[in-house]
Amino acid sequence: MSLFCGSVKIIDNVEIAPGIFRMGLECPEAAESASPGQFLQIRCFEGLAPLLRRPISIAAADKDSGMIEIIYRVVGEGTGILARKTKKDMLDIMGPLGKGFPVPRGLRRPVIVGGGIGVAPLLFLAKSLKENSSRDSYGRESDFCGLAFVGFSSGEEVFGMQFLEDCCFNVEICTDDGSEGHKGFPTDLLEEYLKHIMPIPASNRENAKSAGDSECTSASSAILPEAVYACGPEPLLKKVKQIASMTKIPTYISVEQRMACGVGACLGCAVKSSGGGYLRACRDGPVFEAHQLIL
Amino acid sequence: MSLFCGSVKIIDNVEIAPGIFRMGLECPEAAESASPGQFLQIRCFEGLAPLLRRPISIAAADKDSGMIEIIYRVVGEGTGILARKTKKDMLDIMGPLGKGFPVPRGLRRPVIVGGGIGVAPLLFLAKSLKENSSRDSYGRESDFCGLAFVGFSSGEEVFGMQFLEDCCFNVEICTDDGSEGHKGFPTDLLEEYLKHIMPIPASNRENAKSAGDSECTSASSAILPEAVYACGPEPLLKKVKQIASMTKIPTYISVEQRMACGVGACLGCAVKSSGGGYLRACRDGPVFEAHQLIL
Amino acid sequence: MDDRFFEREYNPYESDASLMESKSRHADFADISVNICGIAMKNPVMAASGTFGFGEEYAGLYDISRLGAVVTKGLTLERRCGNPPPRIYETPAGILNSIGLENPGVEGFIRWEWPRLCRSGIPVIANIDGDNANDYYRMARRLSELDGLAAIEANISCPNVEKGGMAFGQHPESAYEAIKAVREGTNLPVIAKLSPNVTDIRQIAEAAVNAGADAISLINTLQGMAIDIHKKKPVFHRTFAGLSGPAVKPVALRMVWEVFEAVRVPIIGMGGIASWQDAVEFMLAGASAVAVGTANFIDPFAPLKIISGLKKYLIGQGIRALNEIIGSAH
Amino acid sequence: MDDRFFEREYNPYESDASLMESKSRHADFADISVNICGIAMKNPVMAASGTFGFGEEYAGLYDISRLGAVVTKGLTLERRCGNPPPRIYETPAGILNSIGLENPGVEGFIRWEWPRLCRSGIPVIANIDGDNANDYYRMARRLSELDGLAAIEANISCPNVEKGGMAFGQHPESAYEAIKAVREGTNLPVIAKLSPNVTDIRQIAEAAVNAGADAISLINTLQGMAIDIHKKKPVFHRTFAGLSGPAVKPVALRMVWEVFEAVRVPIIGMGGIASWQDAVEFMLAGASAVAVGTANFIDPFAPLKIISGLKKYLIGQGIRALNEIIGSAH
Ligand SMILES: Cc1cc2nc3c(=O)[nH]c(=O)nc-3n(C[C@H](O)[C@H](O)[C@H](O)COP(=O)(O)OP(=O)(O)OC[C@H]3O[C@@H](n4cnc5c(N)ncnc54)[C@H](O)[C@@H]3O)c2cc1C
Ligand SMILES: Cc1cc2nc3c(=O)[nH]c(=O)nc-3n(C[C@H](O)[C@H](O)[C@H](O)COP(=O)(O)OP(=O)(O)OC[C@H]3O[C@@H](n4cnc5c(N)ncnc54)[C@H](O)[C@@H]3O)c2cc1C
Ligand SMILES: Cc1cc2nc3c(=O)[nH]c(=O)nc-3n(C[C@H](O)[C@H](O)[C@H](O)COP(=O)(O)O)c2cc1C
Ligand SMILES: Cc1cc2nc3c(=O)[nH]c(=O)nc-3n(C[C@H](O)[C@H](O)[C@H](O)COP(=O)(O)O)c2cc1C
Ligand code: FES
Ligand code: FES
Repeated sequence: MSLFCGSVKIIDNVEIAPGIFRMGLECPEAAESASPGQFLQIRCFEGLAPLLRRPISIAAADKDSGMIEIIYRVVGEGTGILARKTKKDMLDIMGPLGKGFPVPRGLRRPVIVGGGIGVAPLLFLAKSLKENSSRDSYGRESDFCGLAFVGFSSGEEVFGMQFLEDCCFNVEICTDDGSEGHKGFPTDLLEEYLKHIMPIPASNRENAKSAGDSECTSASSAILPEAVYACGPEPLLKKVKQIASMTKIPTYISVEQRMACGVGACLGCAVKSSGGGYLRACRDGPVFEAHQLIL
Repeated sequence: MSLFCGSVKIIDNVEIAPGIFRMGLECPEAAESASPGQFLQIRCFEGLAPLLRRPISIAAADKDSGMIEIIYRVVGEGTGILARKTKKDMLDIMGPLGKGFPVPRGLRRPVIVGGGIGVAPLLFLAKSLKENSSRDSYGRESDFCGLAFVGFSSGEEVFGMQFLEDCCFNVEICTDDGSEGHKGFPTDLLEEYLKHIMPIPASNRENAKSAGDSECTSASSAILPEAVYACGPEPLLKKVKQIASMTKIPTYISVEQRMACGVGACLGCAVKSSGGGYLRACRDGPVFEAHQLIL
Repeated sequence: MDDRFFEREYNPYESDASLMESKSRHADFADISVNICGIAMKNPVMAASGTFGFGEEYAGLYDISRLGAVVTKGLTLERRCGNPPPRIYETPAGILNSIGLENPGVEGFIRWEWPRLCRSGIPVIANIDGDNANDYYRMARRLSELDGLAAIEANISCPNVEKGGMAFGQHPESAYEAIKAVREGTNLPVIAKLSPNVTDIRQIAEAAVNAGADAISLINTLQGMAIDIHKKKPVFHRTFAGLSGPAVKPVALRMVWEVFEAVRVPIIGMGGIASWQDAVEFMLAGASAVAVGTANFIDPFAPLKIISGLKKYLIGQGIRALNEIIGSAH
Repeated sequence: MDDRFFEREYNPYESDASLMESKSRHADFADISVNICGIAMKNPVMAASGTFGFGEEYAGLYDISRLGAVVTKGLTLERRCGNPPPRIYETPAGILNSIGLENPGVEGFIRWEWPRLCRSGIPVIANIDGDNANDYYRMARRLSELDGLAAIEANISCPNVEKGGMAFGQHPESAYEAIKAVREGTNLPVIAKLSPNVTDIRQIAEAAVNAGADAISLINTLQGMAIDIHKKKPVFHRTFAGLSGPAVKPVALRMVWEVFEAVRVPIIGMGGIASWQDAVEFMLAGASAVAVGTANFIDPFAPLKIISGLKKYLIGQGIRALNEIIGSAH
């Protein structure tokens, strides 16, 4: 297992939206092996309180430059300390950890659903999906068209949209207060979209075919989503799981749980398995197939 | 009581010798009322570990600019965190606390004895002694000539000497390793000096008169020290106390003790009183007359 | 599924600030006064014994009559010098102390501290510690002569003295004996202050109530120690010392919870309380009032911040009186 | 007065680094191997039960055979799913956990974990927890069949289960009963793991030794709790949970000190150990070995740093063998 644990250099730490920061870290070891959906365990403070490391997803990793990126929201003591770090500081990180999102080759219409800070790991995912979308070099641009349904509390919290578009995702933004994009939840859009495009339930096949009003249809209305990926607050994941249960599309969700070790040793991060008992969010996940879990 | 407690701006935080920092703070309230020998209780970290405030002496205070200064040595977690603060940061301080050095008007030959970081509060003292040395404005320069015996581990740790000289102190430096000034301890010099200058014991009166080789004698060989002030490690204070017991010169020592509250409420900082029982370093001190304590 | 989930859930753990936002236009006032076994306090936040001297030391920073009550440093029959230094040692998120009940004795207190304290306009609770039951009785009787003393807190839990102290609080029988002695010595409200260094705190609380305690306060310090690895000797003269501060909060909270289920008298909760959130936890667990100890040393304004935080919390929750939340997490 | 005082005293508290500077030219080697009731360990640093899985999880970071020994997650007779989440809650310098003994059961352990573990080249200690004495007996017997198991640690202190667990460790009689059952089931060394949630730890240790324990390990977690002030309910399903980490160190150290004075068997000290200085404190208090638990989560290399720190400390002090310092602060 290529797991890194040690002190790395902070390259930058910038507030990209109110209370939301992006931090660049120099860590060739982690950059080399990281895959989307994996996370770091970050020691925010070298002292003994706050004590535990904080799990933060990897939002970008670049093998060539050896850089990784995280995007985090300041919610408490640990992230508060993180936000005050500057580029001359070092940071103690451990990672990459966990099982990330599967990124099969050749997907043409993956759908990502993100809520708030949950969008962070989806940026890394979007890039990987795009990069893996075609085995050959021709026809790629026109062929790949991901869909991204993302939600934020309000317009000022939106981040990463340009990046998603650069990765050839059609982006639909929702906000709770309607201050940008649709007023509502990204899961509403997902549901609506799937209802139109999907041949399931079988009796609805015709509806699916006539879904000419969906965003991507101009490019390739015949392509059905091959996978749905979601990360966000629990209610979002619940809804995605519920929607998934009505389709046959493989659906992957990334869950959060309070963690101690982050490596599977303490059994602290239990999530309820549909097979009975518990799975470990840190090692068996944080990404699971939606049907694996009871949310 | 004019006690300040709150967040103040850090003006600068500079390493003035290896592991020794000087920090400037903007705190008009404390600058207004501080007297030499008093200290601050500093919260080095806003979290819960390290938990207690750290007592640090006030090394300078300027009523006009509202600035105070501390000089501290990095020895552990708290001072380590302090050293990493920068001028944009705020610092939670409480002070001025404790009973400082008495600074009577009109002294002409005060003697200060400092060891290592213990020199810090003596800088403030030296300035005050100088400023109070004469009630009138004439004849002051030639009249006042303090003596400073200071010790450090090695030459590179020396700080504040120019400042002492600017305050009209004749400075004698000792180092443990002889890398600067005398090899030995400042208390040796104190002892030697007093032996020569002092009319005590009475049988030695003649010796005292002939002490023409002492540093200040060129200026005013007839002036006897009116007070001795000491701050430094416990063995230094012990020795000063022992020397003091052989003279009649009022001798003041500033002691250190582990503290919790810093205001006299917890009885945590007990120092043994020669009158029986204990005194509180934080409130009854940290400056005591040497004979008040059992060291 | 809650339709408005995003509003709450994008910030996955609802921030504590949101707890303090007024939910109703009418709840702009909350009554945080409490009456604990006859001690009328304008708010439930007291200064814990031994961390606030005799109320004078922090008076330079704020008007101490803003507190709900002040508990004195532990008093003994005769004055005591206390233990030799060091008396304080920092531990992770806590401190060890071995003060050893330095105090002017009951008579010294009455002569030197009480005249000022009784004019301070704040309920004063005298904390007493005896070597034996008779000490407790005599101190309680003598203190009852004071006009205006609010209550007596019988400390049967001091870990830093040769005799008495914690030993009383570690067994139901001796706890009963000590509290009984106090009860017989006074008509003032009697608060039994318990030691956490026991297998079953409920038994001790029950014994104290059976002996006539009108309220229970807990916890006193956990027994701990530290070793100086340079000298290869215990840091403290008396080897053991008392652990307090945020580090012990989870233990203190658990004991308040347990005692709330065991006895019917009011509980004064303490042990690591440093914020209004901590205070709310203790009240939900069953404390009718809280005492702030070690936190005074870290932030002298902590008690005031707790008072105003509690008030805002209640208003934010649309709760008009504090006692609606006491024990409500059970 | 020490003539060379300045050399030491200008830096008023001798730095810990100086403790590690070699004092003599000859002491460039120190033996830190220990043999605890027949468990030969190349160093005295073990991974504490429940914080190190079955030794596999940290193997991605370093060769775990560098540790003195590994203690398994607590095993029960039948496999268990453990408690519902949340299972972990951070507190000041500590954590509360309520895992609830999720484990594959003794048979699952033997089948799935043991084959790999027994080849790891490191002493493996099986930690067991029973609902009743018979459970302890049966598990001990079954585990004794394993070829190469180093010892059995009988956990009579788990606070997070319905039956058994901590209740056994809170009274001398039941502690005796549980340990006796283990003793009867095995010829392997038996380690009794004690709960700190007792009035007098010495009594429990004595009972365990009388029942045949070859060593004592302590402490397990302190019982604590937390309340969610948003939901106004306890954070944990089972209300109470176990407190571990640096916050509890002073209490753990005190108990090691007490038990060292009460019994003659070796002690495995744990509770908040995060640095080599902590480990030295425990050894000076009387621990022959130490276990690192919570600190693994904060710094996975903590056990390795402790091992090398201990070695340098001994060399710096001119001490050739670890057992010269064990208990030497008494
Ligand atoms: C696998 C995973 C990936 C994550 N990725 C990101 C990310 O990319 N960006 C981001 O901003 N946040 C992410 N989070 C959430 C992030 O871990 C928490 O916001 C953070 O731990 C809060 O720490 P704090 O000290 O600021 O807050 P506090 O509330 O002070 O933390 C107190 C304790 O609760 C735990 N905690 C608090 N919130 C969470 C949470 N949502 N999930 C798990 N534990 C929590 C903390 O780890 C800590 O132990 C992720 C969580 C997980 C489990
Ligand atoms: C009245 C007074 C004035 C002081 N003035 C200065 C000054 O001007 N400059 C300076 O560098 N130092 C000064 N000190 C010493 C300074 O307080 C300690 O060096 C500092 O507390 C160490 O904190 P730390 O966290 O870095 O070290 P750690 O060793 O990690 O501290 C651990 C604990 O021990 C206490 N402690 C450690 N050393 C001392 C000490 N020498 N005295 C009292 N408590 C201690 C700390 O406060 C803390 O509670 C003064 C001490 C006192 C009592
Ligand atoms: C320095 C100090 C002195 C104390 N002295 C007393 C005392 O005299 N009598 C008493 O009943 N409790 C005493 N205590 C215990 C506190 O009142 C309180 O019960 C304990 O510290 C837990 O609360 P905390 O964590 O908020 O400090 C003392 C605590 C400290 C830290
Ligand atoms: C997450 C977690 C799980 C634990 N599980 C067990 C267990 O199964 N059996 C046991 O005897 N002790 C268990 N413990 C207790 C530890 O082994 C140790 O005794 C305790 O945590 C104190 O040490 P520490 O402060 O170094 O963690 C567990 C502790 C933690 C934090
Ligand atoms: S956090 Fe320890 S097992 Fe997942
Ligand atoms: S530090 Fe509290 S009395 Fe001095």
